[in-house]
Amino acid sequence: MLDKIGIAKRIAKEVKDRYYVNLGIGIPTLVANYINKDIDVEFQSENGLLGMGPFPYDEEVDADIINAGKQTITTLPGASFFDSASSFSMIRGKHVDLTILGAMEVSENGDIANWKIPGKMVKGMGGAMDLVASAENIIVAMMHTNKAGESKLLKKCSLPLTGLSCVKKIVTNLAVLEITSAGFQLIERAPGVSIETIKKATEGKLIITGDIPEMKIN
Amino acid sequence: MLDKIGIAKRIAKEVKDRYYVNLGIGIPTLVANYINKDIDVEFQSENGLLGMGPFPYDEEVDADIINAGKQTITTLPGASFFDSASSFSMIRGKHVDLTILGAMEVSENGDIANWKIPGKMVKGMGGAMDLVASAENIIVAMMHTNKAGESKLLKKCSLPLTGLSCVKKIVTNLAVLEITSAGFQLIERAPGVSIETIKKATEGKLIITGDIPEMKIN
Amino acid sequence: MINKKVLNAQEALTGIKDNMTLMLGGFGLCGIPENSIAQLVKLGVKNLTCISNNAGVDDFGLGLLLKDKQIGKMISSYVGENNEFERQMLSGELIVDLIPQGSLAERCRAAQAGIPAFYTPAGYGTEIGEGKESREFDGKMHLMETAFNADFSMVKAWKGDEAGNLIFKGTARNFNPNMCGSAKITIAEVEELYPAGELDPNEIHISGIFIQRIFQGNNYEKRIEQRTITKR
Amino acid sequence: MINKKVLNAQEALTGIKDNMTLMLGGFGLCGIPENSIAQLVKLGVKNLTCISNNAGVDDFGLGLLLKDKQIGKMISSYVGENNEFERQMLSGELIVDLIPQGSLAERCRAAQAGIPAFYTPAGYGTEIGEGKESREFDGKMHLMETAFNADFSMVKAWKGDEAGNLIFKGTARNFNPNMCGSAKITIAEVEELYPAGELDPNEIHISGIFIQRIFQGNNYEKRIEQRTITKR
Repeated sequence: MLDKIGIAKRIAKEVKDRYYVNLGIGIPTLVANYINKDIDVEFQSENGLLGMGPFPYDEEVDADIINAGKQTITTLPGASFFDSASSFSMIRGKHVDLTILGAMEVSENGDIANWKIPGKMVKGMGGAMDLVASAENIIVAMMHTNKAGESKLLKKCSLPLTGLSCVKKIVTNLAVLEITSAGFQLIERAPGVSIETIKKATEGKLIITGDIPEMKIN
Repeated sequence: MLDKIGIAKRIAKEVKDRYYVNLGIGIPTLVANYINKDIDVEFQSENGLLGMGPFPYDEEVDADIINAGKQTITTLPGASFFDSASSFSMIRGKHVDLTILGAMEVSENGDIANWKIPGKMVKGMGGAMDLVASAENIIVAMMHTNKAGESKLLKKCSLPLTGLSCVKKIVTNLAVLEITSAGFQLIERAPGVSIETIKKATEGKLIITGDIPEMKIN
Repeated sequence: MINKKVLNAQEALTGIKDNMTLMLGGFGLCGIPENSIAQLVKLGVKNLTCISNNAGVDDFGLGLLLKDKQIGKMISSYVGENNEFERQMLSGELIVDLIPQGSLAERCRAAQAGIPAFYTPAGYGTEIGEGKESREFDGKMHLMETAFNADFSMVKAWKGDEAGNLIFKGTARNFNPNMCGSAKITIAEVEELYPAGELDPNEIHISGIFIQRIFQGNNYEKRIEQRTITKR
Repeated sequence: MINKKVLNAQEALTGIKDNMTLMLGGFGLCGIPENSIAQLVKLGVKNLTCISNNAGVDDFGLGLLLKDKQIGKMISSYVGENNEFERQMLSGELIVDLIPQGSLAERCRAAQAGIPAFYTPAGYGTEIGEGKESREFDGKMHLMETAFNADFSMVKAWKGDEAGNLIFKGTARNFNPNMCGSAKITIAEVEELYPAGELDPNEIHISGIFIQRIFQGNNYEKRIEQRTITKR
C-alpha cells in the first residue's frame, strides 16, 4: 500500500520528457519532487506562471510570485508570467500536456467529482472545471477509499460533477487503473496489495486482464 | 465648396478633448494635422499602436513602426504597442471614441458602403467592418457626389454594405449632415454653397430645418 | 496624451454607489487593489456585487468588505480561506455564484473586447451548465458564456504612467489586465506612477485606453497567504 | 526548460506539405516571417491555404508564393498592393476569402485559446454575414465566428529564447502573438535568439508553450511599403 508520497512517486513516472504539466493542490503538488531529473518538464501554474521553480530561500520570498496554491515560489530559466485569460488559453487550448489532480470520486466512465459536497461549505472549483474539460491527459491522484472506507471508484459519481468522461488514469494507494470503455482497467497493484483488496475497494466495474504486476517505484 | 483639406479641417472640429480617435486612409488621415493644439487626443492605429505621432525624420525611420496605411510613423509620449486582437478589443469594446473614415455611399438611415465595387478588384475591408459595427461615433469624410456627378448620399446604398445604420455624421465638400431617424439633417453649408446645390447633390431624404449656417473653418 | 492621473483612492472611487457591480483584480491576496479596497470600506457602500477570483481572508482583501457586510453577492471561482465568508454564505446573507476560473477570466476579457458571448467546454455536464445554452463543436459539447457587465473595475499594477499604461509584476498580474476596460470605469492603482513617456511602449501590458483613472497607491502590505520556503 | 530551438528555417518547416493551411503573421510587410516564407518558396509546396492579414507585394512577402502559384486560397482582410494577386484572383486561379480584420485576429486568438466560436457585430447585415448564424445580444445583432483550424503557424519576433518565449518589436507585433499556438505546430523565427533565462519573465509577450520550433533568422530585409518622412 502506498502513502501519499508513494502515489506522487508513481505518478511522477507518468510525466514524460517535454511535457507541460499542471499540478493540482495536495498530492499532485508533491509529484514535482520525484520527476526524473534527466527529462525536461515545465510546470504551469494557472495563476499566471510557466516555468515554476521550487520554494524560495527565506530572503528570496516575493509576495508577487506565488503559485495557484498561494504558496511563495520561484521561477526557473525560461519562465514567463502572463494574465489569467492567457493562462486558460494554455489550458483550454490544449497546450498543457498533462494535468494531475485530486478527486473525491471517479466513475468507471471517467467522470470526476472533486469540488463540492452538498451540505458542506463549498470553496469553489477554481480552475479544475476548465482543466478537466479541456486536458487530453488527466491523471487523478487519490486514496482508493474515503475515510469511511467506501470506494471512491464508482459506477456513477454521487457528488456533483466537475467534468464528464475526462479522467484517463487513476493512481491510488492501492493501484494504477486506466479508464477504458469497459470500466476501470487494472494496470498495476501497489506493493503488497492483493487483487482481492483492490476488488473489494472498487465499487465500479473493475477489468482485470492477465497478470497484474506490482508497481515499481524508487 | 471645400477641398479635401477643407473637409479635414471641418472634421477636426468634431474631435473633442480626451478622445481616442481612429483615422481611416485618405481624407481622414489629414484630420490629424488640423486638430486644436489645446486639446488632448490620442490616435489609435489598428495595426497595433496607440499614441501615434507624425512621420519620422529621415534618420528616425523604423520599418517596425508603421501605421495602418503602412506608412512609417513615430510614437508620442504615453504610446503603447499591442497585438491585433488587443487592437480590435479597443475597437469592438467601444474604447475608441471617434472613428473617421471615407465612404463610397451613405444611405439616409446611416448605412455605409466603402469596401467593394462589384466587377472591380476588391482589396478588402481591412478593419472598416469592425470599426463601423462597433464605434458609437462615426463621421464619414467624402465628396458629396462621385466622379460622374451622382449623389453619394442615397436613399439606399447600391454597393455592398460595410455596416448597417452606423454613420452619425457626414462632412462633404458641400455640407455637414447628421443622420437622424428622418434622414440627412443638414447642419451646415460649405462656404459659398447654396441649399439648392446641396439639395441637387443629395438623392436621399434631406431634412432642412430653419436657417442653415455656413460652416466656419480656419 | 490623455492624462488619467487622479490624486488618490478617494478621488479615484468617486461615483461608486450602493448596489453596483465591481470587478476586482488579484489572485488570493496577490495583486489585489489594496488602496481601492480600503477606500470602499471607508465609503461604506453596501450591497455590492463583486466579481473577483477569490474573496480575501477574514481581515484582509475583500474580507474587509465582508466584515462590514458591504457585499451582497460574490462571483468567484474559489472562496476558501475566509470564515466570515462561510458564515454569511451559510446564513444566506451572501449570495455566491461560483464559476470556473477560466470562464471567469474569459468573461472579463470578453467584456473588455466587446464580445458578448463565447463558447467553452468548462462546466458542461455539471451543475454549472444548468440553465445555460450548450452546443456541440467538433464533436465536443460547450457552454455559451457571456461577457460580464460591471460598473467599476479596480486593478492593481506595478508601474503605470499618466496616460494610464500599466505594467504588472510577476503573478500579481493574474486577473488585473483582463479586468481593464471590462467595466464602465476602470480604476488602476500602481506602486510607481511615472510621467507619460517614461515607460517603454513595447513593454506595456495594458494600454491606457482601457483605464479611466490612475493613482499612486501607498502602504502596500502585500500579505502572503502561504509563506513557503526552501531551507538552506 | 523545454528546448524548442532548431537550426534554421529548413529544419523548422519540416512536415509542411501541399494542401496545408498556414497562418502567417505580419501587417503589410511589417513583422512578416521572411525566412519561413523564403523556405516555403524553396520547398515549392503547392495549393496552400494562407491565413494572413495581407498578401504581400509582387516581389516580397506572400507575393513570392503567389508568383510561384503556391497559394490556392487566401484568407485575409486586405489584399491590395499586389498585381499578380489581382490577376490570379480575377482569373479564378486563386480563391480569396476576405474577412474583417478584427474577426481575423480574434479567430486566430480563439484557436489559440480553445474557444470554438464567439460573437462579434462586425459584418452583420453585409455580405460577410451571409450564411453565418446571427444573434441578438443587448439589442444588437452579432455574427457567430469560429476559430481557425490550421496546420502550421509561422510568426516573426524580435527576441526569443530557447524555451520559445517571444518579445515583439513595435508594430511588427500585430498578428504574430495571436497566431502562436493557433495551429497544430507554431514556428517562430526571431532576430535575436537567447539561451533560456536571458529574457525577463515579466517582459515576455508570448510564452514558449505556444511555440513548437524556434530559430534565429537572418538577412532580414524589412522592406518598407510607404516610406513617409517629415522634412527638417
